[in-house]
Amino acid sequence: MQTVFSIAVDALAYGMVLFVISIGLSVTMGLMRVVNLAHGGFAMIGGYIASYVARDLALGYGLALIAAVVFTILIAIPIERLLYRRIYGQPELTQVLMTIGITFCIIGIANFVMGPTLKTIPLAPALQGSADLGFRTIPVHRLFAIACGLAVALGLWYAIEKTNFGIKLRASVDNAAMAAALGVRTEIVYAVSFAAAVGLAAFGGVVGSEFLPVEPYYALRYMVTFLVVVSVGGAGSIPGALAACLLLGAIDTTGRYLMPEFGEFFFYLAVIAIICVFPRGLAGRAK
Amino acid sequence: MTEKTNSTLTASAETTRNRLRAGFISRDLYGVAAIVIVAAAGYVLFPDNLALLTRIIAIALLVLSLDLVTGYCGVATLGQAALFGSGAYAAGILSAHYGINDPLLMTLGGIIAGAVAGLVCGIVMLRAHGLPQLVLSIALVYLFHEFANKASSWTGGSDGLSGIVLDPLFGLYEFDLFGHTAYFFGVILLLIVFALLRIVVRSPFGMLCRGIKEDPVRIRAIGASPHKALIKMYIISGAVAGTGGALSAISTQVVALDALSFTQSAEALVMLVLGGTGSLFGALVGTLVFMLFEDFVSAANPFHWLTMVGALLIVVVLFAPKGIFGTVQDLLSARRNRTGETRP
Amino acid sequence: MKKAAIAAFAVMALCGTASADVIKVGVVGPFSGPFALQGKNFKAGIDAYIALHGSKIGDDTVEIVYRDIPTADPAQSKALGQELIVKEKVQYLAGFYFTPDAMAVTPILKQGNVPMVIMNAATSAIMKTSPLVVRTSFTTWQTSTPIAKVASDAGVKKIISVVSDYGPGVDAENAFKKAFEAAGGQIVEAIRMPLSTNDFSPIMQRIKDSGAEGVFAFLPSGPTTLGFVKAFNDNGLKAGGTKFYAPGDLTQESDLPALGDAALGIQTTFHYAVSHDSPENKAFVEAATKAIGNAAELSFPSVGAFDGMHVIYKMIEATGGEQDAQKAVDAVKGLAWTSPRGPVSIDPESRHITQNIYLREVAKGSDGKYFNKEVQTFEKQGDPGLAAAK
Amino acid sequence: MSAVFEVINLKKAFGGLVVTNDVSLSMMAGDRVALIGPNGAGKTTFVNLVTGALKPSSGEVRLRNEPVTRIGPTGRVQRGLVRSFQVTRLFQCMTPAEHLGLAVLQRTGKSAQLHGNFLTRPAVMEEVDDLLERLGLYALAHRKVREIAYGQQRLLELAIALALKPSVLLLDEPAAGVPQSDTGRIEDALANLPADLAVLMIEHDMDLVFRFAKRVIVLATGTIIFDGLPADVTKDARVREAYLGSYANAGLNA
Repeated sequence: MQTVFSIAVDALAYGMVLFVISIGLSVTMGLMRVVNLAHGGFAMIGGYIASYVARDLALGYGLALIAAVVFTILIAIPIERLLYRRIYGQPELTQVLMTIGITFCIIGIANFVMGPTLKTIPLAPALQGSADLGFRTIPVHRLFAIACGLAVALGLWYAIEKTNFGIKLRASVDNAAMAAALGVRTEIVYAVSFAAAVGLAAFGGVVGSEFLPVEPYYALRYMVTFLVVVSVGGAGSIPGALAACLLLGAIDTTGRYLMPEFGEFFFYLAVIAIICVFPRGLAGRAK
Repeated sequence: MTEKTNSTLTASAETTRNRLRAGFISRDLYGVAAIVIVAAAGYVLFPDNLALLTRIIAIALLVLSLDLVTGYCGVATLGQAALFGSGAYAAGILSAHYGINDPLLMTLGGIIAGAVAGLVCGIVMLRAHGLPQLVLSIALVYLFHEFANKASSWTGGSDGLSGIVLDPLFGLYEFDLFGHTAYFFGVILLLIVFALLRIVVRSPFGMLCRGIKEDPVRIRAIGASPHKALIKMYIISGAVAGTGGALSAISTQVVALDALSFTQSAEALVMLVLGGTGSLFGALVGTLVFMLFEDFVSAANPFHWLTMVGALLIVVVLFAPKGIFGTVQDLLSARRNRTGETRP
Repeated sequence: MKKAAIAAFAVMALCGTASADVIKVGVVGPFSGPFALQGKNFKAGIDAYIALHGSKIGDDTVEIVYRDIPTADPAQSKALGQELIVKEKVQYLAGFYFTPDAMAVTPILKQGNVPMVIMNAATSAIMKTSPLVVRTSFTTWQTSTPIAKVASDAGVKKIISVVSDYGPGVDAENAFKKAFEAAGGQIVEAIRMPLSTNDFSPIMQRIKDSGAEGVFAFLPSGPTTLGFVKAFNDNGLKAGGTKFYAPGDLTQESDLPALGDAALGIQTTFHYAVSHDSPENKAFVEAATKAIGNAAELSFPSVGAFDGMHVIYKMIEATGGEQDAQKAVDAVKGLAWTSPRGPVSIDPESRHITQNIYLREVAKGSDGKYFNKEVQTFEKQGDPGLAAAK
Repeated sequence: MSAVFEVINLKKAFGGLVVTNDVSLSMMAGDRVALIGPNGAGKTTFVNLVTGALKPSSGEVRLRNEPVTRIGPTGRVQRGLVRSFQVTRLFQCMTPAEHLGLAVLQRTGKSAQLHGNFLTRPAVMEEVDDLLERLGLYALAHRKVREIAYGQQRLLELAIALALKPSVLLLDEPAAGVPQSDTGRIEDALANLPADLAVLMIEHDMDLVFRFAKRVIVLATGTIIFDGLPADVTKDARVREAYLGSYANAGLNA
């Protein structure tokens, strides 16, 4: 029984980390209809910035987190203006080509500037060490990751469903021409959503760096994982993404506990099974 | 509409039709000629680099097979290497475990294995559409990859399948260090596949598939089943990819897990989109440009070439959004239309 | 007719270099992609050797031609090997980080009359595929066997083996199991986990549940080792007194800054530690650091490359710059020298390097930097894997 | 003479919401029937049930006395039940000739052939040309569909349906979205439909209904409330009741 609880806690923590990193991608893919394969690249940039601020400048974890989000967005703004704006509404394959190109460039530049070694982000003292849950101990940073996941989920849900901006965003997505006619400046809506998605990527990159260490190849290494969770959840749906992350996190963690040598099989068979049952993703809406 | 303009229009429809009919054979011949010329040029210009050229041919077959499902049927997949790798492993296992060293039999084995893998992948892939479908393809290629990794007594696992021995082609031509035999074998395979695919894509079945890509609902409304047609196309695609895999196994005499990898699949998709989807020439052009460019920049700067490749992809999207071949074709037809209009 | 043309062409190609002043060495390695760091170390080792010994051997000048192969990709490797031999007319092939990449090229060595010096690829069986292969790195069997003795000497009886599910991982598991059971220990469980594992908590739970006193682990150097070691500590295994044994891939020097305190005290066996105390190593580290630019990036493939260059220089000396692969290989059989890693020799039978394997412990230096501290030496270790592979 | 097309007690409920309630109708060869009804009457659901896109909760659909309720949409097309779409569904990158060629090949069971091209098959081309000429599309035969006018696309939609040689044709607002200037050509085409074809037209435009139909069926809230001559439809109390309010005075009093 204790083992079951223990696995459940691990699954929850892993699922939440996946959620924090992937949710930005869900926003770009579901709401902006851009297959942004460079999402991992932005998460990685966030990780590098945080590592530089926290480790090399020794300014602390909190500041590193903020700096990562802010500077990643600053880096992303010209990229959005020059490149992404050209592929909104283009066929998916064109978007794939462009964003893979961007990913390659990000990797190449990161490798050149930061070198090929692993970079760590020193945790704040409060996040180090372990907490006692009664039946087991758990690293505090995992609890932090779970909390971050919940906060992001609630925040996004609120922003999309309850705020003025959310209404404009949903209108622009459903019918850009109509939204524009109603006076919504879709360009700005898109730019802001993109910035938010990139900021979330950077945030996730930093929070998740204990699981997914920052190195130049990060951008491609985890691309598939992000893409899988977002699609299984149903792109654009916050609850869907959350459900997918928790479900896949649980399957992955349990599979790796019970039969580690077939871990990969479990995971991808589960993905196939879920998609066969829910061909539009867990929370996919009929088009 | 006056009688006169009507009849001119009718006449122009007539000429278009004749041009189209005549175009089939001549375009086929142009295509075959183009492949022969490029192949010969490659042989003359890079006689020391035939291994690379053979590799390009094997990958070109993979990209062609991808074009069949993605370009012609609109099924986006990041798992095409599953079919390619199945062909490669089948050909390799025939030689390494069963002592069947005849390159033609090995190729046949690759074709069959590729077609079977195509059937399996097709059945699974068609359960969803769009993004979830893309993810299904990723899951599939990982499953194939894991399976090959697990079955290491057959596949050599991550160390790769070695011990592939080759009989001379037709009992006459040894596979040599310089890769002449492998190269010629590859060129001939490519020509055969290309010619067959030209026939397939303009056949009624090819037209049906293009229809499915544009609107499956409409296809159902004329009483055809998109599902059946797509499965069939997947099998054909698998056979083509399997041919490429077998060629790769034969020319390198090693098969490793990368033949079944997501990376290989993604690269193939990049090459296809780079060249232009929905056209066999696009697939060939994309492969050639990407592989040569990669070879060139990675030899020029083995340490930082990835950035250059990334830049190439971005530039292509910005300036040739329909892919290299697609955009060139558009430019040419636009010019033809202009000159056509100025004619009296 | 065609065959004759090919033959004539081949003769031309091969004779072309016989009296040349420039001797080309083709180096194939991962210079970009996820393993770029290891490729960089290849280059650093080679540059260091040339910096210390010059690029001239007699009248001949050595020139290195690099070719990139980011991940294991034998088809690409074969194409590059062929290109290097036929087009670049290299007299020596070297490098090769991954086993399948090396295996893809060995069949063409004889025809190309080119020896291959493997600077990393660590599967025992490669040596059997061609008599023209010499290896200056290590095998996973070679580095994983002594740690079993360390464990049993420490009185540990029950061990759980946890390895990544791919060739070298399986090799490590087998090597350790064989040696540990021979020493009277027991492997209570052997887990193979997928290479792509990101979260190791469930694995740690398995270790806890197995009741083993110690863990033997093998993961490819790089990001996953970080997650594994952190999970080991975070899940209270280290605090609970579970012993941690591994071959040195797990604590390669370039990963240590990232591992940090988490790695302190981990015992590994390996053929080389950057901290090895000898004048040869001091000179090497100095030159290699200069070549790589950042001291923190220096790791074990550099020494394999450095010694690989030594072997190639000896081959060139022995053949006087003439292209004769068999003669070159024969010349280095039994060759013994003092490498930065200690005394080494090329075993005439297997053509694999015989070397000392060191037991090391991760420690923190007075300058705050982490390093592998050598604590015990297993002298003159050959490759036990070759016998086992039969 | 027996019915070519019959719907018997067809019912469809989504949860508790009944959208098609016990609908029965039958048609003979050569019938020209219009199905009308206010918005939300369940016309679209009815079409989907008949074509097989939706499964009915109960009831039966018969084609030439053969029950097809368990047969999928493509099987029903193959058995002679063909529909057109309210908004054209055409292949934008293909030509009218290709559309018709594909339809003819599909009907004759040759659409899966892996060789040859329809342009070089005289039997197919004869039929294609005939259809193109009948609908006045010959001059556009080799233009891409995205380059031709919407009115012509509607004609092509009709031509495709005819190429399938149906025995029952379901026309879903054949003139919808067509500019006034082009409706004449569509009406001509409708008037020239084969005499033995049973046509069920779903339409809003009452002028067109009166000119085309010999019989009118009115559907309201999923139930047939009228089935009779066009002349009688405006006099029917239930029809007036169903339309007034939602449809106001438009069209009916014209």
